[in-house]
Amino acid sequence: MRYLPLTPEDRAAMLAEIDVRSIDDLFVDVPKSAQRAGLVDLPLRQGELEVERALKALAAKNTPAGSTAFFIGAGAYRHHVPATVDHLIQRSEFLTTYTPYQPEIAQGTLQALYEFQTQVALLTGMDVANASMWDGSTACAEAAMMATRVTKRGKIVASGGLHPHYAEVTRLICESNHIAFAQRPTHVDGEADVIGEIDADTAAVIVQSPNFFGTLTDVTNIAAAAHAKGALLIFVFTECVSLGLVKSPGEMGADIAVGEGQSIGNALNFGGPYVGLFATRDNLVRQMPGRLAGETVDAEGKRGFVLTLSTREQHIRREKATSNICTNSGLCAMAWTIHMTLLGETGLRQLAAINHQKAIELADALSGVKGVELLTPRFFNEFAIRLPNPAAEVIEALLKHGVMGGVPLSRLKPGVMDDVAIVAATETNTAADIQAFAAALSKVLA
Amino acid sequence: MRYLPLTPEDRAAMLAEIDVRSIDDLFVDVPKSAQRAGLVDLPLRQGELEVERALKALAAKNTPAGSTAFFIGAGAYRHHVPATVDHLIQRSEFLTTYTPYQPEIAQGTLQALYEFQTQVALLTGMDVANASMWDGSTACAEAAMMATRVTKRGKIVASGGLHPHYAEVTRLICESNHIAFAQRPTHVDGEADVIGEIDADTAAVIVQSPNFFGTLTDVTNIAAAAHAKGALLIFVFTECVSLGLVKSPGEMGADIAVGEGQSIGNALNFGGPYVGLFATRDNLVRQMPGRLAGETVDAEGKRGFVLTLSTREQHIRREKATSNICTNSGLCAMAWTIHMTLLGETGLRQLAAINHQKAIELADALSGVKGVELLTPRFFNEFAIRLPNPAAEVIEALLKHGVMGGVPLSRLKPGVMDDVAIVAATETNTAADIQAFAAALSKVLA
Amino acid sequence: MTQLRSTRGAAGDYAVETTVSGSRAMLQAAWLLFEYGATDRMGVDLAAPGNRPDRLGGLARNEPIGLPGLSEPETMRHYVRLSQRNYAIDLGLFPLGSCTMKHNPRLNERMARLDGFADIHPLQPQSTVQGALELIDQLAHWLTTLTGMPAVAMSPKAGAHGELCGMLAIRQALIARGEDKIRTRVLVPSAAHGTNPATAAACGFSVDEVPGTEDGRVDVAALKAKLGPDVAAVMVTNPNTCGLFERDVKEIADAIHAAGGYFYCDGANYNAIVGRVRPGDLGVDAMHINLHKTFSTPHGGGGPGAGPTVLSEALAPYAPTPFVVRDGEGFKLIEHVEGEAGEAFGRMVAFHGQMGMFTRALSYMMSHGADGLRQVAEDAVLNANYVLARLKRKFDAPFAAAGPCMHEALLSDVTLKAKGLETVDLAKALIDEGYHPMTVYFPLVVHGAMLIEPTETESKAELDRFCDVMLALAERVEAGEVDFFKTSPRFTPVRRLDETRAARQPVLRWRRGRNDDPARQAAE
Amino acid sequence: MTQLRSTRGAAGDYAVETTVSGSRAMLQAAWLLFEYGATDRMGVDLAAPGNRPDRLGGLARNEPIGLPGLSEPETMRHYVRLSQRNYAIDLGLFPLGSCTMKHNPRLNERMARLDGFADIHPLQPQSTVQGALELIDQLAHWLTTLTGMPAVAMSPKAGAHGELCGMLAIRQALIARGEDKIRTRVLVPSAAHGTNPATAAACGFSVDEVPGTEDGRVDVAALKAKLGPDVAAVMVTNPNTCGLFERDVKEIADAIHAAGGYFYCDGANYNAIVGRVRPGDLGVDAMHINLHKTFSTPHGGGGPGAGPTVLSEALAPYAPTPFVVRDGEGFKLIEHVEGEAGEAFGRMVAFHGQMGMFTRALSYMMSHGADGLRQVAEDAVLNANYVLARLKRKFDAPFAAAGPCMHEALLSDVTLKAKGLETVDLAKALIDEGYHPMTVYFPLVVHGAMLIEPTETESKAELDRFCDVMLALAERVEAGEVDFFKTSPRFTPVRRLDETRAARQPVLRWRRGRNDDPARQAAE
Ligand SMILES: Cc1ncc(COP(=O)(O)O)c(C=O)c1O
Ligand SMILES: Cc1ncc(COP(=O)(O)O)c(C=O)c1O
Repeated sequence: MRYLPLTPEDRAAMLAEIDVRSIDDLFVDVPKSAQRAGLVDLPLRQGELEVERALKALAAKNTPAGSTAFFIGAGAYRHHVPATVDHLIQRSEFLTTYTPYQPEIAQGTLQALYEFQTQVALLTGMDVANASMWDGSTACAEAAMMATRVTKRGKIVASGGLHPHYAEVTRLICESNHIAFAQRPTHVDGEADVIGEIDADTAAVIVQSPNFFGTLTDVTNIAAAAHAKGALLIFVFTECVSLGLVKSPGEMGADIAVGEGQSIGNALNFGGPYVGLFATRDNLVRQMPGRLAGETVDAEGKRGFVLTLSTREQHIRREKATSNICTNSGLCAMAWTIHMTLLGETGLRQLAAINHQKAIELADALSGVKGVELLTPRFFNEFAIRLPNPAAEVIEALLKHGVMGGVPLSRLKPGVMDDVAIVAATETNTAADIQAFAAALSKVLA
Repeated sequence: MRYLPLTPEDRAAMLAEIDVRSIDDLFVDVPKSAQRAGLVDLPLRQGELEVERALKALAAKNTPAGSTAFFIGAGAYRHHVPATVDHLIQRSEFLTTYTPYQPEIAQGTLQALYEFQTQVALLTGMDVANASMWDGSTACAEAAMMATRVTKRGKIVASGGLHPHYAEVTRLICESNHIAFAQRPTHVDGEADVIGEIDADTAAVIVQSPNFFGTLTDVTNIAAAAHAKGALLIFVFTECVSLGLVKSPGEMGADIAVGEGQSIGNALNFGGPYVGLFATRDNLVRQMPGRLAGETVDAEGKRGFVLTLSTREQHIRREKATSNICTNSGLCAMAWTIHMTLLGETGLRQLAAINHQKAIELADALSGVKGVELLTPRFFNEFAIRLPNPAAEVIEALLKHGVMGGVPLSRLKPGVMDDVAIVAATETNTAADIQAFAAALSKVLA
Repeated sequence: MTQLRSTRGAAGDYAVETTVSGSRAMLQAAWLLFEYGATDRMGVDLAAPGNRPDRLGGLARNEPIGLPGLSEPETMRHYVRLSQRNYAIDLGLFPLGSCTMKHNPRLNERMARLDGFADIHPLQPQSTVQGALELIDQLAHWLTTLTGMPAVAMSPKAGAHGELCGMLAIRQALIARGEDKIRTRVLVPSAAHGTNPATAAACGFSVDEVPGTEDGRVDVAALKAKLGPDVAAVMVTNPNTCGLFERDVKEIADAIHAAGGYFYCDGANYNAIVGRVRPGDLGVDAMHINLHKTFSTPHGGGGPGAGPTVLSEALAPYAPTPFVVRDGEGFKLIEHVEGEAGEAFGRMVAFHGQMGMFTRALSYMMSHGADGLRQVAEDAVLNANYVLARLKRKFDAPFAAAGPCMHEALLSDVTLKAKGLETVDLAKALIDEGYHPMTVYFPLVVHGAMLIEPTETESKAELDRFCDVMLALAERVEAGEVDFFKTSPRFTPVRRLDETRAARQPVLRWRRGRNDDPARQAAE
Repeated sequence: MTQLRSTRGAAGDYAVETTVSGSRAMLQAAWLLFEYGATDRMGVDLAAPGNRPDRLGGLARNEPIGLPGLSEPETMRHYVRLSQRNYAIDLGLFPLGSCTMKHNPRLNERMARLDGFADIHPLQPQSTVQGALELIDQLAHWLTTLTGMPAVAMSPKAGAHGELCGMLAIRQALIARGEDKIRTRVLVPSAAHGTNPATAAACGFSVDEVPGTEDGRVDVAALKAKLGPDVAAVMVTNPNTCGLFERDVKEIADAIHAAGGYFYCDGANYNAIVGRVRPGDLGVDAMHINLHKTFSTPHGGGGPGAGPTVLSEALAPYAPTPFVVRDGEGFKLIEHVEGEAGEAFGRMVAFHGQMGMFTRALSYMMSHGADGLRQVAEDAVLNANYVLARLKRKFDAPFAAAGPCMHEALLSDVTLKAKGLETVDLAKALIDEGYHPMTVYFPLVVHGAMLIEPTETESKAELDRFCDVMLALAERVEAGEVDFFKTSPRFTPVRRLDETRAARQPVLRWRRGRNDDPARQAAE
C-alpha cells in the first residue's frame, strides 16, 4: 500500500527485535472475543486513479455555486479567495505540522498566529484575540460561557436576530450548564429588544450585526444598558467583511466579539471547516477560551513566539479549563491571515464597499419585482425579502432558472415567517447575475 | 497593481536618488519616434476574479479528455499522474528558482537532476542522460546533429515509422545544416527498411519503437548494420512507459536514445510543455547537447552537485556549442523523476503491463467490429487500425458518441493511408470506455 | 555593520558571525507583517465599487482600522519565509504521542478542492448537493462498519467536540430516563487527556478522577468502588494514553452499565486498532473518532480536524442534528430537532460539520480499503513496539513489563533526572538532530513522560535512525553532559524560548511602538 | 557517534558540532534516492493488469532495470527536503541579470491547471479545443499589439528556440529570394548571449562577431563595415546585455536592410520596454519573447519556458507550422506546410507549442492590462537605476556614464581585483547574506561582470536592504578581508563546491558502489 513503507522483510526483522512471533502477539491485551480474524465488510484498497474517479463522480452530483447565479449567505458567504492563499496553506510546513508545542521549530505557525490575533483585534476594535475557534457558532457559545465565568451569573439573553444555528448551539451549551438562555422573538430589526430582558442575573446579552436578516445595528446603547446592569455585551457577526465598512464592535462597547471568519480566505466547503474569531478586552483575557500565541525572547535575547497563558486550557487546567477546545481551526486561520494581508486596510475597505454596492444593486433589482418587499432597513451585503408565496417554493422554482436565490427563513426557523427569504450578494456576483435573478423571480412570481 | 510593490512615494524617492526628474528621463536612449506616449490598445488591468472568470470561460469551450472515452495517443499519452507529483513541483523552491548556476543554494534542483539523469540512463539502458530537452521531437533533431558531429558525416536516414512531427522537425534542422535527410516510405512495420539506405556518408539511422503505428521492433540487427558501416543508431520512443515492459534501446545496441517523457509525471497540456529525454554512451558525452548535473565535493569534502561539462554549451562555447538550448524542461523533468520515484521498477513494470493489457483488450474489441482491421503486429499500448471509411470522418462521427477514438493518420500525414487511425489505450481507460468505443464504432460504421 | 561576535554565552561557546541583512543564506529574516506592511498597500486588484448612496444607516466606519497590507510578491515571501521556520511531517519523523502525525496524502487535498465539494454552500437546496450528502452517508457507513456501532453523529468539529457530542447524548438519555438531575458525576482516569475532564465539565457534569494501576491501566477496582447511582458515565481512553490496551475494558463496560451509567470511550487512539478491533464489541456507548488522527486529515498547525462520534443503540436516538438519511434513491438532511429527529439532543454547530475533512478522510479510507486499514493498525503497533524494544535498553520504560504497547511507546525521565536533566532537555537536543520531539509531560501519571508515536507511515530505516539518535543522546546523558542539553537547541532559527516570561508578561498582539523587535531596539 | 570537531579549517575557524543523524534541526539530511530506494518499493497502488497473452512479439524486457522506488511518504520527504536546499524568488531577491526572475503569480498556475487546458490532447478534433485555439489567438493578439509586429509564431519552446524560428524564417526568405546560398554570414555583437551565435550556427550560418563600443553598445561603424552581400542578418539584443538601450537601433536596422539582410532582435530583455516601446517601430524583422521572463511564467529550475517569435511583414509568410487562423466564428489550426501555410519554413516541434505557458502568460497579461504592463517596464527600469545609483559609489559601473541603464545594472570586478578578489567571491558572500547573486561573468565584454536585474516586483525596502549589504561587502573588500570572501559561503547546506573537479572527473550518474557519498565512505 502506497502509504505504508514497511516491507514484509522489515516486519519480520522488527518482530524478531521485539522478540515476538507474530503481529498477533502484540494484540494479546485485546479480549479474545473482540479480536477479529477477518477483514471488515468494506471494499479493498484502491489506487489513486480509482479513488479519484469515484469521488469525482460524487462531486459531479453536486451543483457548484459558481455554476449558477448565486445569492445564498445566511452565515457562509461566497467570496473570491486569491490563489496565493490556497497555495500557501498547502505548503507542507503549514499543512503537515502540529499545534506549535515546540516553539523553536514552529516559529512559522506561531508568528502567523500572533499576526492573526493582531489582525482580528484590529478588525474588531478589541484588545486581544485568540488563535481561532471551531466556527462562529461555537465561538458564540464559548463567549456566553465565558461571560458566566466573568460575571458569575446564570442567564444569557440573545436577540431575535441572532443566527438561528448560533442560538441553538449556544442554548444547548448554556442549558447543559444550567444557564438560562432567553432569546427574544424573531425580529428583522429588533436587536435592542434584548435591553428589557437584562436583569441582575444576566451575564451577557448577545446581539448580532449585521444580524441574520442582514440588519445593521448600532449596539452602543445596548452595551451601555448591559454594562449598567453589570452584564457583558457579546457582539456576533457572521460576515466579517462587513467590518471593513461598518463600525467595529470595540467602538460600540462590546466586551466580547465573536464571529465567523469564513468569508476571508476560506471556501464554502458545504459548511466546514470554517474559522471562529474570538476577541475580547485585555482585562478578560484570562477567562478567554482557546490558544494564544504570545511574544517572548530566546536564550540569546532574540524575539520569538510561543503558545502562552495555557493555564486556561484543558491540557493544564483539565476540568477547570476555560474551554474543552484542543484542535482548533489553525489552517483556516492561516488562510484568513494571508488573505487579510493581501487585502490590507485599503483592500478590505474596497472589498466591503463592493459587497455593499452589489447588495444595493440586488436590493433595488429585487424590489422592482412585483410582489417582493425588502424588509431590511440597513444592511451590508445581505437582506431579507418578503415574497407573495412560501419562500421555499420560490427558491426551488428559481433553481430551474439557474439561480440560487437565497435561503428560505423556514429552513432555519420552521414555522416563522414562511414567506421570507434571506438573500446575499458579494463581489462574485456580476450585474448579469443580478439581472438574471430579478428576471427569474419575475417569472416565478408571475 | 497587486504584483507591483512600489508606491508613488517610493517612485518619487527613487527618482530623486537617481537624480532624474521623471521616469521618462530613464528612457532617453530610446529614439523619440519610438517612444509611445499613450497606452497600447489592449484592455486595462483586471483583478483575479475577472481574469479567472474569463479564462474559465475559455477553458469551458474545450472538451477535456477525461470527460470522454479517450483513446488518442500518437506522441502524447493520457496517464494518471499522482497528486504528490503536482504538489511537489508547485513548491516555491522548485517552481520559482532558476537554472542552478549557484550550486550552494541549488542543491535541491541539482540532486534531483542527477537522480533524473540516472533514472533516464537506467530506463533506456544507456550510460548517461542529460538534464532534459524541450521535447521528444527536438531531442530527435539534436540527436541527428550530434551524430553528424560524432561521425563527421552528412546524411541521416530515418525510418518510415518515425513520428511524422519528429521527422519534420529533424528534417528541417538537418537541411538547414546541409545534412541530407532521407526518410523511408511510411510503413506500419518497416523499421529495418533503413538498413538498405545506410552508406559511407550516413551519420546515423533513426528508428522508433514502438513506432508511430505502435509497432515494436527489435533494433539489434539494425544497430549492427549501422555500426558495420560506421553509423550510429538513434533510437526514438514517444511512449516512455513502454520501456517498463520492452527491451531497452541500450540492450539493443542504440548509441543515442531520445524520446518524449510526457507520459510520466506530465499532463497532456495540449502539447506542451513536455520533456525530451536524451541518453547516450559514455564515450559520446562530450558531443551531447543540453545541461548535465554532476557530482563533486565542497570545501569540506562533502558531496555536492553542480552543472558540469558546460564547455559543450552555448554560454561558454557560443557558436561552437553542441546545441543552442538554454532554458530546457526543468520542472517537467522534476515531475518525471518524482513520478518515477513513486513507481520504482516494480510500479513501472506493473503500469506498463496494465497499459499493454488495456491495449490488447481494446485491439480485441475493435477487431471485433465489422470492417475494422488491426494493422499493428506487435504493440505496446498503441496500434493502427484500417477502417472502411476515411478515418477522419469516422473519428469525427465517434465524437457524437462521447468517444475520442484516436487520430486519423491523415492529420499528421495527409494523403497517405487515409483509412488508417492510430489508437491508444492506457491505465486510465476502463472496460466500459473500451466497450463504449467498440459499440460506437459499430454504430458509426453500420 | 557586519561584526564578528560571540553572543552565545548562555548557549555555550559557539563563535558566530552575524550578517548585515539578518538573513543567513536560505534562512531569511522574517519581520512582523506590521513592521513593514502599510494600510495603503495591497496584494489584490478589485473592481471599482458602484456609487449608489449607502444603506448603512449611519453605521459607516470612520476610524482607521490599522490593518497592514502587502503586495502579492511580498505576501508570498512573508509566508514562505515563515513556513521554513516550521518543522513538518513532510520533513521528517514527528512522533508526537497521542497526536498521530502520519503522512497526509495529497490526493485527499486534491479531492477536497473539487468544485463539487469546495464550492457548495451548506444551505443550497438539498437537491443540488446530493453528492455531498451521499459522501457523508458513505463516510458514516465506513465509520459504523469499522467500529461496529449502529450510528454516528457527523457534525462534531474536532475530537473534543466529539466528546461533547457523546456526553450530551448521554445527558439526553438521562433526561429521557428522568435521571439527569441525579446522575451528575463522570469518572475520568487520572491518565486521561485534558479534554475528557474539560468536556465533562463543559456540559455540566462533575468530574471524579479514577487512579491508575502500577502497570499503566485504569484501576478497575477503584473505578468500581466509585460507581453509584449518581454516576452518569465513565470516560476511558482505549488504547489508553499510556499506549496500552485496557485489558479489562469489557469489565469496565459491564460495571458502568450495571450501575446505570454509560461508557464513553475516547477514540483518539483508534488508529491502533482500526480494522482489527471493533469498539462496538467492547461495550462502548459513544466514541469520537479524530479524522485528523486515524484518517490522516492534516493537522494544519493546530486544526481543523473533525470528530464524528459513533453511538450505541442506547444513545443513537439522541444523536444531534443535522444528520443524513436515505430518501428513496437520494438523501435527505434532517436539520431540526422536531419531526424525524424528535429525540435529538440539539445542534452542536452551525451547518453540517467538517465537509472538507470528510472528503479527505473518505479518500484515505477508500485508498486503504478494509485490508489497508487493518495493516495501518498493525504497522502502527509494530513500529511503536520496535521503538520501545530498542529504547528501553537505555531509557526507563515504566510499563514495558505490562505487555506490548499499542501504537505508542512511553518512557519516563528517570534516567534523565539522575543526571540533573529533564525531559525538555532531551526534547530540545532531539530538535537539533532533525527530529520533532515526542509528546512530553503527558500523560501526567508518568514523571517527565515521553510518549512516542511513530505511526505506520514511517519506514524501519527512519525508526532506526531515530533510535540511534535517542541512544546516542542517552549516552550523553550518562556522560553527564548537562551543558550540552541545557543549551540545546542550537541549530534552530531561534534558541530556547522563555515561556515563563511569555506567561508572566503576556504580549498577545503587536502594537506600534510598544513591542518592536527587542533585538532591533537594542541595535538602534 | 557524536563528536565535537572543528572541520572548517579551509573555511575559517568556526567551531562546529556535528550531529548523529546528519541533520541539523530543520535542515534534514538528504540521501540520494539510490541509497535508500529499492526496486520492489513503490508509492503507487495499481490495479492488477489483465492476463491476456502478450503481443510484444518476443520483445519483453528480461533484464532488471534498477529503478529504485519509495513509498509515498518517503517520496514526499525526499523532495521536500531537497526543495529546502534551493533558493527561490519566493524566498528573496533573485537579481539574475538577463534572466528576469520576477514574481510568479499563483493565479497563473491555477489557470493552467484547469481541466479545460491541462487535460486536452494536442490531437483532439479541433472542434473540441476551440477554447484552446482561441486562447492562442488572444495571446498572439496581445503579443503583436504590444510589439507592433504583424505576426507571431507561437510554437517555439524557449528563447533559443525562438531565435531558431527567426533565423529559419530569415533563411526561408532568403531561399524565396534565391539568396540562401550567398547570404550565409550573420553578425553578432560580442556582448550577445551565447544562444545567439549558437543559434545562428545551429541553422547553418557562419557567425561574425561585431565589437562593442566603450560605452557598452554595438559599434555601429564596425557593424556597417562588416555588412556585405553575404550577410543574412544581424542579431542584436535590445535592450542589450549590458542593460543599455541601443540608441542607434534604427540606424542598425536601416543599414542591414539596405544591405539586403534582416534584423533579428533578441527580445530577452523586452520586459524593460513592454508597453512603452514597440519593437515594430524600430525596424525589427524577428524577435523572440521569453514568456518566462517578460510574462512571468515560472523558470522551474531551468525550464520550461516559451519563445513566441514576432515577425515583420517581410518574414511573416514564412512563419512555421502550426498556426491558428480565424475560421468564421471559430478557429482553425493549420498544421501542414501545404495549402494555407504554403510558404511556411516547416515545423519546429511536435504539436503546437507550450500551451501551459500560454495560459500562464495570458493570465498575467490580462491581470496587468495595457496600463499595468507599461508600469512593469517603468518600475523595472526604475528599480535597476536605483540600484545602480546606490552601488556605483562603491563599485565600478563601467557604463554608468553612458546614460541610464534599462532593467539591469552592470558592474565590473575592478574594485575586487584590486584586493585579490574575484566576482565569484562577492557572489558567494552575498549568498550568506540571504541573496541569490546577480548574473556573474556575463556579458563577456565586461571583466568579472555582475549584472543585476531586480525586476519590478521588488519593493524599495528590499532593494535598500540589498544595496546596504552590497555596500557593506564593498567595505570588507576595501578592508582586504580576502579570507572572509574566499571561505564564503558558510551558512549553506554545502560549502563552496569544486566545479573543476566535477568537469575533470565527470560523475554524471549514480552507480552502485562506484560513487557513494564520499563523506559516508570516509565514515565507514
Ligand atoms: C487522547 C486524546 N483525547 C482527545 C483529544 C482531543 O482531540 P481534538 O484535539 O481533536 O479535540 C486528543 C488530542 O490530542 C487526545 O490525544
Ligand atoms: C539575452 C538572452 N538571449 C537569449 C536567451 C535564451 O533564452 P532561453 O533560455 O529561453 O532559451 C537568454 C536567456 O537567458 C538571454 O538572457
